[in-house]
Amino acid sequence: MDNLITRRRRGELWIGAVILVVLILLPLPIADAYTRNLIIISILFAGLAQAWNILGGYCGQISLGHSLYFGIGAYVSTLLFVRLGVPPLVGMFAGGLIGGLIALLVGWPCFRLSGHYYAIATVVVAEIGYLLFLNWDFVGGAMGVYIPFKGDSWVALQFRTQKLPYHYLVLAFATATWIAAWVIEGSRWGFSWRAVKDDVIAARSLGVRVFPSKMAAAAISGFFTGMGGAIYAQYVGYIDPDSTMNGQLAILIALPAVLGGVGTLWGPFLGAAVLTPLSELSRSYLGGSGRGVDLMLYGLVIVVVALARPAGLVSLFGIRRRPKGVADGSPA
Amino acid sequence: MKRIVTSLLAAAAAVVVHGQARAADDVVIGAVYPLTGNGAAVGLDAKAVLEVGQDLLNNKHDAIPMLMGKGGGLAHLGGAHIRIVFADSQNDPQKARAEAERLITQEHAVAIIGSYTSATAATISQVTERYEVPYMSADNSSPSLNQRGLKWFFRTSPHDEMFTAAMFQFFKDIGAKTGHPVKSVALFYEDSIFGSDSSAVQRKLAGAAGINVAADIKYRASSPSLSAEAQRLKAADADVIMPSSYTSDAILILRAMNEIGYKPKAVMAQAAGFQEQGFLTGAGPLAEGVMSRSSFALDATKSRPAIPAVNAVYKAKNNKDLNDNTSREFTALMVLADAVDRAGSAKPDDIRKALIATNVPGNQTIMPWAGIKFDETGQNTEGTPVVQQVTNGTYHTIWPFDLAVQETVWGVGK
Amino acid sequence: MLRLEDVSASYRGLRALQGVSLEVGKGEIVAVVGANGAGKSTLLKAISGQVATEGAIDFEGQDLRRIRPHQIARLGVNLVPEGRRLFPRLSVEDNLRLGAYAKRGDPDRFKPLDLVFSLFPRLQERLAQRAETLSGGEQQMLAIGRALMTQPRLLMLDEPSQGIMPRLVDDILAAIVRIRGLGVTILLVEQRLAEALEIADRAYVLQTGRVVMSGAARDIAGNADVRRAYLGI
Amino acid sequence: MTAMVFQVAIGGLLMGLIYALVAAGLSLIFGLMDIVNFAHGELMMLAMFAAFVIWQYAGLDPLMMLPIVAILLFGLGVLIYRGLIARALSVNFNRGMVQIFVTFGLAIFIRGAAQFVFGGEFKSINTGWLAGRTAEIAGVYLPLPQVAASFVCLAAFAGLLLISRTEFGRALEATREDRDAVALIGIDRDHIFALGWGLGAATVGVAGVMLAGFYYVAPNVGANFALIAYVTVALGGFGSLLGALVAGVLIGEVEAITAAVLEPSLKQVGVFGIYMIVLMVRPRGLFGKL
Repeated sequence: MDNLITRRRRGELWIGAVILVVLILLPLPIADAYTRNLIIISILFAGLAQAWNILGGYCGQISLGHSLYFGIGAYVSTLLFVRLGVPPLVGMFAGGLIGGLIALLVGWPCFRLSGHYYAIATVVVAEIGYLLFLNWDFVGGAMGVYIPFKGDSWVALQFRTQKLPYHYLVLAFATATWIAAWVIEGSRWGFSWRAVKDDVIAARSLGVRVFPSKMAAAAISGFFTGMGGAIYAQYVGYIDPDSTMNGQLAILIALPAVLGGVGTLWGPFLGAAVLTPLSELSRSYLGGSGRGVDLMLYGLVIVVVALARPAGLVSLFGIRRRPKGVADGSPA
Repeated sequence: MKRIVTSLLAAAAAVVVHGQARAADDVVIGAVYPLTGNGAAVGLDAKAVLEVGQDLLNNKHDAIPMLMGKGGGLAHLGGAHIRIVFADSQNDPQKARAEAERLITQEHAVAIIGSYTSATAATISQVTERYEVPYMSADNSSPSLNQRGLKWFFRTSPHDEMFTAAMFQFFKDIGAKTGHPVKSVALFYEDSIFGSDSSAVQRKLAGAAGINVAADIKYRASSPSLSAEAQRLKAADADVIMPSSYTSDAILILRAMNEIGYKPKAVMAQAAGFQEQGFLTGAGPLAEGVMSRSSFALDATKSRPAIPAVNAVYKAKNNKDLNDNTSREFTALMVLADAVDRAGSAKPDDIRKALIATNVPGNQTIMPWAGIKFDETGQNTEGTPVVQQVTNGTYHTIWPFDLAVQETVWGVGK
Repeated sequence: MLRLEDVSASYRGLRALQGVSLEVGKGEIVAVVGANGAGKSTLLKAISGQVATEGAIDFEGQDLRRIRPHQIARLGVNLVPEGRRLFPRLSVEDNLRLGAYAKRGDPDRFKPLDLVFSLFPRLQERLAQRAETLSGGEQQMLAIGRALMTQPRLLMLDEPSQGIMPRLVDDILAAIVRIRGLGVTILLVEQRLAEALEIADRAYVLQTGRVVMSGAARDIAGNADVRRAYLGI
Repeated sequence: MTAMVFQVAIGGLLMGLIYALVAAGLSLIFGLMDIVNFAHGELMMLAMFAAFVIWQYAGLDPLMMLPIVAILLFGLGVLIYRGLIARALSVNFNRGMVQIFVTFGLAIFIRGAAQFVFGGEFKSINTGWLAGRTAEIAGVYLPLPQVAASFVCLAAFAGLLLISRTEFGRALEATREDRDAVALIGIDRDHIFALGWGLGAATVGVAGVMLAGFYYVAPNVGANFALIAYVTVALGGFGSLLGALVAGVLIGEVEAITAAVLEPSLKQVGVFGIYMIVLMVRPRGLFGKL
């Protein structure tokens, strides 16, 4: 049994390495900025979805407030850069740390709520954060923060029209989230979290300390989400509460994980690889008509995938990550 | 699932083919607007008016007495056509940026026009700066946009500082004329860039003019109710309420004031939602007497003879009259087309030079402006606004007095 | 009346029934006995359509496998489930009356109330109480009463003696015999071997999902092998 | 001064009752089958458009079209249940998330469809028996459309209460308590659920019609109310009608007072703050069942 698991885990590492190599080479033959942008955004959301998956998937806490950590990360690194000149390469980690910290602060009251009460509480906390930032003049309020362009630089993470550096930056980010998820899957933490997800009471009886488990998951998840926000800010060059903390964003972060396959190593990536291009392409080529066709298509895909593939798109590949014999709920 | 993938691939293939199929001699201009989501109403109007502009530029028709009014394509480029490619920003800065980039790199747009909201303009102007393509801001009124040292940013429209200065000038003029001075104002603005920017200038200018700010109310945009906010306006009962709101909230605040039995002495709006048809029909009789600054005067046909012709074409297409936004979008397109024509080239650098050299007298446009001439920040310095007032469901110009078609009336609502 | 042939079913990933065949004749009391986890409850769930099954389940010429659970109940095949599954926050009266919900439009549908009250007079005293406030035995009475309100023809009872004071067990078993006396066929799953076999006509012994023995209840009760096999687990 | 205090309090009350009515249908559906309907705001938006279209083409007064729109929405609710939700319920993997995202996808779809059909323009109903009329009592103004909406709200709650007393209401309650056991007594769960969805949708339809009498109509309008509705339901306790009513009024008042006394742009922060505090003390809301 143990052997089987380690073999499978090693296999996943190999698959990961192959995909990484493919993604490293992928942008080289693609010259046009739009497609490269599409790939960058997809990979960024893959990383964000994986970050969400650590709390939402492995630990089963359906957070719909991850936009808060994303926005905090974006604001921390941007303000450090614009106000204090701290290079974003460093600020990125600061953004992640503060994002993780805020996730702990949010988790402390919210983790005593269960089910939908928890989900709605996360929405509400994120909304409070959004409204406070919107009204907080020190961080630019509604005006947002404009990041002045100071020339190509890896330290400042700014590049005039080049996309390749950003590609490798988001790839590194997504890889980090994947490795984190991989490590967690094999660790005692991962076991505890899955236990918490399946049955809190049973987990407790197995000696899992439920609350600290959730807090740890929240911190890691918040850290990576904040980091993603920081990268986004540097990539777009302008942040405001509407684009970095808005409630829709929280759903966009969770959606690839849910539709790709929650609590799986590949689900969030697969979900992002399908959903992000779908949303971007349909907006670009159908949105111009201004008739909402792109929204209809997008909504339809979500409904159909959720119903037809409740275990996520990964189930198309026959990847089953759940241990055998543990069904979800009664079959009645 | 397989089907989804195949259809996606098919869509991508169609896109590639579509990209290559463009006519060789077209000059492509990209237009980024919110075509879905919250700003969709305005974005769709922009799309309609820009398409009207495109038709008037390309097709042969009776000459209209304005800049590029002859039609038949760009004379200095052998009659080449202008082709506008639209993109949907969904009012999201990241998406606006991506779409601008797509229009430049894939559609080979030689200039971008847009974008209604300031947040999207902020990111689009960054892209155009990096790709060195002119960005023609048609309808963004945030003063900060042209103050960031951008080389490729051009704005034909006045910005909020110019607009607000005009409103306070109006207060002064009307006070002198009618002996009805404005002693206090109530600021009422949404919690967005637009609202913050607009109110900041108003606060500053009120202080400079010695006018008391009786209430300073920032409200949450798209709230379910504005009744408590209306209550605060009622308590302040200023001589003039100065709202900065989009359409939905513009309708709502007038209704909310009416619901608590408050008839304001005067309302002077920072255009935006107050200049939309949706507001005029939505607020109905409550809108009577509302004043708004405007960059456009539909009734200034005497001094701007091109208005009826352009308005007729637009109305035939979109079933609405030109308004503050659509007139500015139309004008920005004409100025841009003129620059391309004068440059005699579709190279962005040439177009930029031509734009810098732009000097159009006001009567060559449909706008009541003195003219169009860009300063070193890319801002048109001669875009002089007007003040209008609603009577019988439409706006009529009341200031400057030489353009006025009727006298100012105090009091709001019927 | 009811015939199962080669029925198999999985429950929570485990194969709980493997090729079970059994028969219940009209007016009989048939007991199914066996150890914990032998598949007794799954058997009743399979008949009432609550778990997916293979094989054939025939009730008076109809294949119950093709019918949705609530329609099976409307045919007159009713289960008093393990754990009772009452509606805890509804009153005793509401619980009983809901048993007749499917027969709306029938003016006589509340008639079985008299029968229920004559069987379990305690329920009549507790009509306004919430079901969750009843004792275990009273809850079992209510569960049986609710099932009677549906006017069953085949009544299936899953461990009716579970969690009940011994004094009341006899009352309930007596009630079951009385119900049979009214012409209702009974299929009874019980762990209390002796008591179950005492009132049953015939019995089946289940072990790890298979029928290992069947016959007249008296024979099985007297069979030492059964006792050993049964108690030895 | 007193007049102003009353005015603010009444404004909060009138709006709070609307929130309660919007939330009632959501609460009903949640309580019934543990589903948070993320398309709830969109159902309300559809009701508002339905009211607008009927007003525009048939010139009916908003009050007259209440039954028409309620029936339309009832049908839509049943349809959504039969077409989507029944399927989502039968999923036995990852059920909670499937439900959330099915209704979320539906919300996006409906919004796109509304824009496709009606365009992005803001619309409003501004004629009608009560449109724009107010009554004044001792310096306090009562906007009649909102007052009417409040009465309709109370009537709707009374109606829901009456329904809960009927035999069908009992069956609804029983299905809520044990959705599998009802099959044992011959109750068709899908039938009950479908009617429950219909009822929930009809309730929000009623809210939409009343709202259309004094609010604007646009494809995105549902979003303005959706979050408040979720908060109302969670604050009152999922599945509790009384909770929705009390929480709605509480939220309306907190919002009005925050906007009048503190900072209007932070009025929702006041609401959300109260919500978080209550949830810390009562994790299942004011009237939630444990």
